[in-house]
Amino acid sequence: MSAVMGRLARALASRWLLLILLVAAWEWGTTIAGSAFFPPPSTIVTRMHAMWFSGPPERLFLTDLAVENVLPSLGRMAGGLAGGAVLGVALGLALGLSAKAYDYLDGVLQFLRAIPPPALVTVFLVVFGFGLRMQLAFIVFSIVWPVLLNTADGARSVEPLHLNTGQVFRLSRAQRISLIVLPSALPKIFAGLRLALSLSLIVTVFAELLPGTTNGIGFQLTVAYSTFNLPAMWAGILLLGILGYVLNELFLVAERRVLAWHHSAQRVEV
Amino acid sequence: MLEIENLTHIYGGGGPNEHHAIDGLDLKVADGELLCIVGPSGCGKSTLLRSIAGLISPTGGQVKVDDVLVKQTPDNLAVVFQDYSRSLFPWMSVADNVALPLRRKGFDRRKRRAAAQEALESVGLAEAGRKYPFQLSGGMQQRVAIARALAYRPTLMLMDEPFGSVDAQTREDLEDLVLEVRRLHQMTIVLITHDIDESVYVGDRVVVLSKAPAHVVGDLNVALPGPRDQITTREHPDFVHLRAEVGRLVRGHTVAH
Amino acid sequence: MLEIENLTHIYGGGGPNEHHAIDGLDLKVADGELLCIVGPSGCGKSTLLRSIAGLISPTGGQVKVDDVLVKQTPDNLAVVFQDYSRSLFPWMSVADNVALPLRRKGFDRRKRRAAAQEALESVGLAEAGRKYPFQLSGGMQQRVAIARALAYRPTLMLMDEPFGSVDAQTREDLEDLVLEVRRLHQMTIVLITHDIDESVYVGDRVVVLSKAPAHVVGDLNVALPGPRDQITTREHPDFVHLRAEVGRLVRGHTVAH
Amino acid sequence: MLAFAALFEALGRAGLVDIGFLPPTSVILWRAGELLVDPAFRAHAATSMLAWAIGLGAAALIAVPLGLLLGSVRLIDAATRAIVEFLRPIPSVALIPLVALVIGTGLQLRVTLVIYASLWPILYNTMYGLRGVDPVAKESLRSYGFRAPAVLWWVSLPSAAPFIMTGFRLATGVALILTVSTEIVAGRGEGIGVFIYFAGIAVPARMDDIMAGVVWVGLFGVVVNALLVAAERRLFAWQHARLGAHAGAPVAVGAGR
Amino acid sequence: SGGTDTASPQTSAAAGNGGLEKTELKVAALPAIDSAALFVAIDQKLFEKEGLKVTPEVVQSSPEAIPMMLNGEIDAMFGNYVSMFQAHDQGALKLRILAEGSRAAPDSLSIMALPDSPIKSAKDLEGKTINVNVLRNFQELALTQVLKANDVDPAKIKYVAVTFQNIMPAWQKGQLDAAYLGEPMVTAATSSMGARKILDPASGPAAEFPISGYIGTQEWYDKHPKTAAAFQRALHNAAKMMENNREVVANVLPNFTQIDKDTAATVTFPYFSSSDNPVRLQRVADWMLEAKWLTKEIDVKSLMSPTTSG
Ligand SMILES: Nc1ncnc2c1ncn2[C@@H]1O[C@H](COP(=O)(O)OP(=O)(O)OP(=O)(O)O)[C@@H](O)[C@H]1O
Ligand SMILES: Nc1ncnc2c1ncn2[C@@H]1O[C@H](COP(=O)(O)OP(=O)(O)OP(=O)(O)O)[C@@H](O)[C@H]1O
Ligand SMILES: [Mg+2]
Ligand SMILES: [Mg+2]
Repeated sequence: MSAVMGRLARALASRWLLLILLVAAWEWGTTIAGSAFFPPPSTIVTRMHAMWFSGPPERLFLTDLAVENVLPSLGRMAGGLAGGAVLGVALGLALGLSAKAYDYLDGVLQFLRAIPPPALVTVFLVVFGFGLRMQLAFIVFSIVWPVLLNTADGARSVEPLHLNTGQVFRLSRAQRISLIVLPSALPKIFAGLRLALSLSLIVTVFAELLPGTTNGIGFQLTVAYSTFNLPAMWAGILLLGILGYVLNELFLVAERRVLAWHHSAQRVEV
Repeated sequence: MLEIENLTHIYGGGGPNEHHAIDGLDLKVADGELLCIVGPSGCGKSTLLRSIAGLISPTGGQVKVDDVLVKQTPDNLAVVFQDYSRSLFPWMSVADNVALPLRRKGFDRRKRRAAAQEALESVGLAEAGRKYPFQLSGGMQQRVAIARALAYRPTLMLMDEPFGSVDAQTREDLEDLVLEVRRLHQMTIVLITHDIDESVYVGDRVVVLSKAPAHVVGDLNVALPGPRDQITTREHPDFVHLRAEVGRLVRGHTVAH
Repeated sequence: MLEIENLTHIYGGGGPNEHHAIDGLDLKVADGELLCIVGPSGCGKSTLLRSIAGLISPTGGQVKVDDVLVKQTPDNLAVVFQDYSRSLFPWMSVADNVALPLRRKGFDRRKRRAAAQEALESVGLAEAGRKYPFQLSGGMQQRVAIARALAYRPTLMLMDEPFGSVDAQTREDLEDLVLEVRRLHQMTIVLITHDIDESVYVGDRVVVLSKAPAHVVGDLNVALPGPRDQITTREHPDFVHLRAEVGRLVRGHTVAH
Repeated sequence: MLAFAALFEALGRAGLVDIGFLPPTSVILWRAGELLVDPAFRAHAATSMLAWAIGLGAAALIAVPLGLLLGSVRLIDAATRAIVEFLRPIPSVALIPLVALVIGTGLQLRVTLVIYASLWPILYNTMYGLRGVDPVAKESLRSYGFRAPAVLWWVSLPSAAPFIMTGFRLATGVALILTVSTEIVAGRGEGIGVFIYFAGIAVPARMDDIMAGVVWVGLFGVVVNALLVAAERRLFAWQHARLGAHAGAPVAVGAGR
Repeated sequence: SGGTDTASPQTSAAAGNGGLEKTELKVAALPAIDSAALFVAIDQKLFEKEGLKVTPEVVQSSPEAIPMMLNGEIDAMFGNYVSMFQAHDQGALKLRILAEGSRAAPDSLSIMALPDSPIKSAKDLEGKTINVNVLRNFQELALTQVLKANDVDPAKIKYVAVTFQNIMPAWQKGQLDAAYLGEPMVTAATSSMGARKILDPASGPAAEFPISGYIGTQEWYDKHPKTAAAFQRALHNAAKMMENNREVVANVLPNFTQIDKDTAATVTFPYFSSSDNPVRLQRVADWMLEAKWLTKEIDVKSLMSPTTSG
């Protein structure tokens, strides 16, 4: 029993202590400063609760506002993330493995990668129109890069002897890619996906600033700021932070399972 | 039939580290033959093997397998690499590593598993199938690499110092295993080794290479009475004689320090 | 003085692949002694070596070097890893690889270079300094790893099958080199090998380990007249006797298939 | 690249998209050419590049050491993960007013946001790069008595460097996007983003200006990437040579360009 | 509106800086016609006559300027009342209106439909999608009043926020049923697309409704009362100059907007206020309260300064 308590206490200490201290400092600092732009965390949390989490228990305490805004945002994010991940891995593999694909695509991709999406809003609008399609395109376009570059890096740096082995045993190209290249590149792909994960939240917010949006966390955030409802704006920021944290923890669980071989072979403790 | 004609390999041609590894090497290996190659460290044995496997393209000369010029890896070929630990896939269990090449053969899952397990048993690793390569000792990893090649049942098997990391007893067992497998499945085997006794014990023929750039300096037929066995064969006077002969050839061509 | 008391190592304790590698192993190595360890593949020799080097912490028992409990790597220790190719740094030239540990000794650049070059020459790689590890053959890489350990001039040197990938002639040269270095610089050496002749030829003492979980099943003093040399020592009747003795011990404890 | 441009041109000309809103490539390129000699635009570009360079440089200086710390000290990673993961998904647009209030709206605003956003790819690639380091390589150095920071410096960092560089290449794009986007949303004075913003509020919107600005941003990205790839090839020649060493494997191409 | 300080501009200038607390001001302005008075006052040296040197800072939206004003980067800003009242209401800003700026003139704002659109009258707007620059701002506020006056239910309008440059493409692609335009887009849409005007949001109850003004903080005002007065005078004088003289306005527009001379000659200008009037401004605050955009009443008069210009 006491051992369990001790473990719990240590976990709490190592993982949350710093956070708790920082939040305390934040509360203290903002209360002293008294600036409307920096409401204390207690105010923000109260506002968050009122806005999103004071709903009926049978709906997991979600309010109408939460259902109308948070869920669509998460949906967009998930859709964009999935699209970006698939596209990124596919293009990354092509670029990392094939000189031809590299010659044809690399220039264009490097060009596109540097382009600030806000400058292309009109182009997106003209090509995709208002609404979900544009938003998804926008998210995919923004988050595909970390996945793509890291996948290409991973695909390029597969241990040569592994490739040799695949070649000697005459594995087909598809087998070599799915059984050798992809698993070797997976640790790097995961680094890209982890970047893409929080980026997809950010870009979802951006996408919800796009013309014609009528709901979403980003939408609420903008309205809150343009009407100077600063606690509501902070509530949005905080919600994003919490979502980001939670999604990342889920991601790590998945990563730990998928990359178990890597972590143990590298003698990495996670 | 494996034919190597006037094979030449130069690494990093033109660069500051240009290295002339093989120089006009000629060699023929008949079907079903077990050829042992010995030669000083760094002379070009592995390079020769990679050329046969079509992993590198020779800078001169040619390699033919069954009268077909080797450009890509020929069919039904297996290699046990010298750097065995790097040739295993860390993300697969040992059994999966062994079973992987069998996909090429169109085996279904169950058949692949059974073949892998059988091969693992034959190298003394019956229990290791579910482990991952990093959980095995060096010698065990080497045996996994051997099992992978054996399970594949190639017609041409290339082995690069395949028994270097196992103890004396296991080594003898593996030597006998290779002889047995060769007899049962009629494969051609090219085996690189540094152990002169081993070369004479398992080989039908022993080829001695010179120091770099490698060329053939000795080609001995091992006409020992079969079936061979670890005790009587090694005591056979021809064995003792051949072994001394190979030893002389190797020593005569090692870099002197 | 190296003292190992009741050493036990269990890998992946509690997990599905739990493996009991070493079981209550006791061993003492005197200063300046050259101890050879032989034992079946996968018995726990490398595990023992890693424990001595402080790279893994034993699950039971203890290792002491000069009466100090090994928790971190002891000072003035060098290891030649079994997996030599992975222990070289691919981004450094061969000479830099050999010179790197010498930074610990506070050598300046020039001195490091000279020491590295000297060590490379001693293993027959005088010309290889400016190459990168991947440009060398397996045996050459192994010799680089040996050169790195030799250049460091440790007081305790741990070698895990250090001569497994080199040809017979080079192997003998390296054996003599190790004996010579030991004599000149008074180091304690623990050498793992699968070559029974080698263990008797270079060792002051040969320890035979059982199959896993490893414990000591034989501890033989090699009282051969010094200085040893490849021809006369190997012909010495004690040598032949000892070698048979070790062989018997090893074979008696190998997994039977 | 050319095909891409042509496709764009065709789209416009074929009337698939309205020329008023999306001018054809030729018009955009012509306008881009004009801008090149326009001193006002060059001033805009210079301002943006300054913010980009400062932000990116600072991000790298912060992220690499931080990544090394978080990637190697588990406790710190665990203690800070909640905070780091909390901060990452906060969009820079939401921060603009807050940062503006605290540190002002000039160059410092752009630089701060650029640092904030381009930090992450470098940080994460550093952390994940460290995990991919060969443990045998690390142990080699540890066995010579090098402590954690030295191992980090001599082994982990060089080994992870290529992947960190990929993170840096990612960051260059992120930084560029952030610079221009911040200028578009909240820029004053000079900057390509400001130029694009003002082109957007003209009636009718100057799409040719917007797209020409975008073309320059994109080309700048291409040039920076090309320079970095060239730098990579020099810095990590060891890796390219090693990976390219066995080229000829049809799958292994595309490396090192 | 009696002024305490009736000295003529010449006199204050002659007296050095006339006891001004501060003579160099930075003022945030928007790249829109509404800001014109500030630029006319600069162009016509009206600030100079008051002993002031005013540097404009063109920003992209007024909310963006508030942090700048709070951290002292600028002294005053040009902003729309709806945003400013909200900021004041939420405590983000202790507001002081230094001078009134622009009011909507007939035809300077317009709800428009494309020629082939089925929308013919105000009533047809029900259930339709209309753009605004920013949600919950003056555009909605004014239109709501006008719709009510036209017997249309304002709750049945769907507003979407569309940034300036995307209005035309979105409209033409049919994603907007009707467009809410301001100048110079009204003129452009009429001439180039043949768009029809459905409704003038600045008519009836919302005729001449105030859009934007020059804003400072209360704190700044308390420290610089004389400067504030001089600043107001110059702006009012500029507005007077602009009343019957399009030319002075057209001259400055290219300096800070993307409107060229030719367009400038044809667009409809808003009204520029040459005096401050708390009554009409109070209307804005009251409408906002009615729409629940404010949490409490705002007494606009208490935020304004007396008009000191002649
Ligand atoms: N990381 C690990 N996890 C689990 N088991 C391991 C691990 N490392 C080694 N083992 C197991 O421990 C046993 C001893 O391994 P070790 O490497 O010490 O053997 P060894 O005596 O050096 O053998 P060899 O002569 O083949 O190198 C082996 O059975 C191996 O499977
Ligand atoms: N990628 C490479 N680039 C340059 N030189 C190389 C490369 N690979 C091998 N070499 C050189 O070619 C020569 C032959 O190498 P190889 O690996 O064929 O030797 P080996 O006979 O197998 O030696 P060992 O018995 O030590 O394994 C060596 O001297 C080596 O330095
Ligand atoms: Mg070799
Ligand atoms: Mg071992």
